[in-house]
Amino acid sequence: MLGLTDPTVIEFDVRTDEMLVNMGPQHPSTHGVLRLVLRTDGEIISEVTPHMGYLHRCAEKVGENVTPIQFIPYTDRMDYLAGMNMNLGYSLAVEKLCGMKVPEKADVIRVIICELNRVASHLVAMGTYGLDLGTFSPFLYAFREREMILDLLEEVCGARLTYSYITIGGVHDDLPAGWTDKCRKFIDYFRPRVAEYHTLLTTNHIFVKRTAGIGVMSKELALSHACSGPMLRGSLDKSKGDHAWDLRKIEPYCGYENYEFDAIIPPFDNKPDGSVIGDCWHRYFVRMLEVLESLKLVEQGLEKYRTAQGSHRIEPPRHLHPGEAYVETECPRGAMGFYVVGRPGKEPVPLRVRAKSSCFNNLSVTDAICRGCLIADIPAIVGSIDIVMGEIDR
Amino acid sequence: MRTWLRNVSQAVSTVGQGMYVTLWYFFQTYRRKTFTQRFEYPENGVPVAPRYRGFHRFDLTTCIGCDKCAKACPVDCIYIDKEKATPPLKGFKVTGFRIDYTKCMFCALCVDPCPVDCIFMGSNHDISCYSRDGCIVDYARLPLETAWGQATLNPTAVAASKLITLPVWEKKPDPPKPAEAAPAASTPA
Amino acid sequence: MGWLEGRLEESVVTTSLEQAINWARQSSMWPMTFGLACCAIEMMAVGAPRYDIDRFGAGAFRATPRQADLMIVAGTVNFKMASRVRRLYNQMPDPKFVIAMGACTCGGGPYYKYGYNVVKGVDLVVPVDVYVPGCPPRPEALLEGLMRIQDKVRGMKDLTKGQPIDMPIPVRTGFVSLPEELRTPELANAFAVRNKELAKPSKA
Amino acid sequence: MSDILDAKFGDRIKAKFADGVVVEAGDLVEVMTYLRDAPDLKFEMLCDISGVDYLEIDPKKAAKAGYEPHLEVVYHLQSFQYKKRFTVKVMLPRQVEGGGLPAVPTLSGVFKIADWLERETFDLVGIDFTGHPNLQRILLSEDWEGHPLRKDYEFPLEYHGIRGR
Repeated sequence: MLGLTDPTVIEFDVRTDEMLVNMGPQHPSTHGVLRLVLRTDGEIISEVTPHMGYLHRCAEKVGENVTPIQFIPYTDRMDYLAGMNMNLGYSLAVEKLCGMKVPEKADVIRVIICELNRVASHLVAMGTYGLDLGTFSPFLYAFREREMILDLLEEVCGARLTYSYITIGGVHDDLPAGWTDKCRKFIDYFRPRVAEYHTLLTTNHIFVKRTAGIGVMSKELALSHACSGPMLRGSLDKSKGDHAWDLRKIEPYCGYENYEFDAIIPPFDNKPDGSVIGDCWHRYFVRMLEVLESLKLVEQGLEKYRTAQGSHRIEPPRHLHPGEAYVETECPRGAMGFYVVGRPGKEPVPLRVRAKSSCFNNLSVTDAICRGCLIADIPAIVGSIDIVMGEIDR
Repeated sequence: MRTWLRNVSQAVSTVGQGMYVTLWYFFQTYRRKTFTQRFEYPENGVPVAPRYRGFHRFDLTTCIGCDKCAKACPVDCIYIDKEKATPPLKGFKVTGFRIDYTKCMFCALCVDPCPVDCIFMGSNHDISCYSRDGCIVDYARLPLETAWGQATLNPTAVAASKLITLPVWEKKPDPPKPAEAAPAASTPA
Repeated sequence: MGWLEGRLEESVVTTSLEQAINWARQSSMWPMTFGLACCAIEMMAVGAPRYDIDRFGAGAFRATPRQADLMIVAGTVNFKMASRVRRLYNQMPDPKFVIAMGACTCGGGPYYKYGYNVVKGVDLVVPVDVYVPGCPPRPEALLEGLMRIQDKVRGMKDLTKGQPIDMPIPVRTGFVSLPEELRTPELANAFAVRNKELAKPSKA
Repeated sequence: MSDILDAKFGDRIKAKFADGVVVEAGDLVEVMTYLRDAPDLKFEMLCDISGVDYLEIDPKKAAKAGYEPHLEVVYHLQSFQYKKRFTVKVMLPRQVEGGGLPAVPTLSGVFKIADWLERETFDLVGIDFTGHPNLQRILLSEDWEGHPLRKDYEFPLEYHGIRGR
């Protein structure tokens, strides 16, 4: 009746009525204020309609009215789990528009900070994903380590969540004295903890049962929906000749071409039974492996910081240049793009700021991959997309 | 049947694995005697970083009322009331310096452009209050040591400052200096 | 409090009973899981190991408003969400408390000027008991806001209605003395009456 | 890449700039389908659709603004295989005679993501995508008036009884 392919689902042949179930906007497992309208037939989903806009905060309108430096604090309220990466995206867009070249030291600091922030963001993704699927302790462990990263970031920029540290022309301040040692100490502490997370969550039988083979997304579907980040990477297959799709690799910015790291794409050797490429488990596992790659990047960045030349910041120009610039950066959730249009006259205020959200594209695939699954799988699928509503609605 | 048994044994073993991690931490912390919280907020102070961007500190005695911080603010949450100083003095007399914390987003953009370094981000972080009015702090009417951060900015001081009608500090004319013709009155130290 | 409410004059029995009830109430505030935006992450951090809101008896985050006493509005409320916030508030059982956490809920926050879609303060939608400014507030600031709520609960007079509210001396840090509108019993009474009127569901 | 397009479409390409072309609204679907399917282009990902409102509201600056008031729809494309980017622009008038919004043919049959991105552009900038299966507001509520990212948009004073300013 629905064209299901999963033989375990059609065991009952009781004819049921269609029903509309409203999930959200206040629902503990929708990661914010996402509202999903599910058209269900018994337990089986036949259509999912995401409704967003419950956190639409008019960031683009704000961007048209304030100068780029003043807009930086707004960008880290977009993706509030990875504020540094948002700052970086907007700064790079404005720098591209103005044709600025940032000193080497600023680039190195940017890489260190962004990768640390990526680790923190993935930890939240991991913890809350466990929370959605009914296990509480990974959340506690993930937040314990996340607090340490936040301590490091607070020491650098003075805020726990909304950093506004990376500005146009570099970073706001140099790293404080003794910070690099603390950071190294943290990495040494953190490495063994990742194995613990795998013990707690990744190899957990219940977790695997709820994620493996659920919400399978093919590569063609992902490309047509312009998915990016771990969402797309979880659907690629190295053995079929797909190249690693990571913007840090294919369009390096901030000197990422000088670092040694891998873009994570399947297949994995230790994948559990029943898991296929493109399912929730792969998306989750890509994230967990990216944490380790980020740690590698931070370590190399700390080495480079020791010898980096130049100052941490150069003065930005007074006016924006006319023209336009579109820059995409690899954020924890995917490719976040900023499109800045300068005014033709000598104006400090841009004509148009457009934030292309990665989660927005990733979320649009929900309807396609949720069809035919059970209601209980919806939190698993939505959690594996790892959405942040602030970025979707802006 | 065999799959069922395997599922059961797998579930038990993975739960055991998970419990092993928690148990290990239990014994670790038990040995180190770190059951008690290290960061007990109300009893102990909060260990904020030196660069922490909390509620502002403001020095009325050095402020010249140049409006630069208000212009740099992305959300226009700084309101400065000022009037021309009486003739022997130059510049402005700041009679009110209100920051509306229902709008402020602690971005520290107001700190950079200040020419006399009279505004800083402080280390205070809690002024929860019972009314919206308590979020609007007039630094010109706060006690000097509170505004400058020597005493904590607290709701009581904010509430008390609402009753005061005059700024707490006023610029005194410089004592006459016989040798110098033009006393530098615009920026007293 | 059912039939007992307002029947008795103030006497030793009812006031002690009242104190006991208030003590029980203040040490088991159950907040609602209601994360809207950035502040929700700090709210999660409050529940996480380091800050541990369980020390104050408020660690049981309920997913449904019908089991919650405390609504922590953590994050920007916009016009699309406002009716939902109102509905969730109406579904909570009395006595209910609201913490406006963060600048956006206190009064529009950074989106005050150009935010065409942002409610300029959640107190336009639901009555707010405690405002916690900050963008986002540190977890400690939220804990302090919770303590303010507990102070307020300690002064509640449910059984002996009509008696002036005596605001208790705060047991924790923060206030050195009471804010202006609660300083005298008359003022505090007027404040409480006004709040109760605000709490009634409006026609809209 | 612009040259490949030039060879195919000739003078139907209105203008060229670095990594991008300007086309007429009528040719858009054809150009985009070609960009997606041509074996040496393969722009399979439509990253973004953004509408830009070129209008100077300040009458003093309007004379020196350097552009005529118009709307632009900008399509950012990316090729998975060749790791390239490409931009396609469509120019539109701000006002259409007889009321209504300026219209562009929809791309939702070409790229699946276009469905949502076009809804968002319709919502915020006010561009009608003809042939779109479900052209509704996506971010703002359904009874919202006006399109906020137009430069001459006026902020609402109140919305359903809640003070707006």
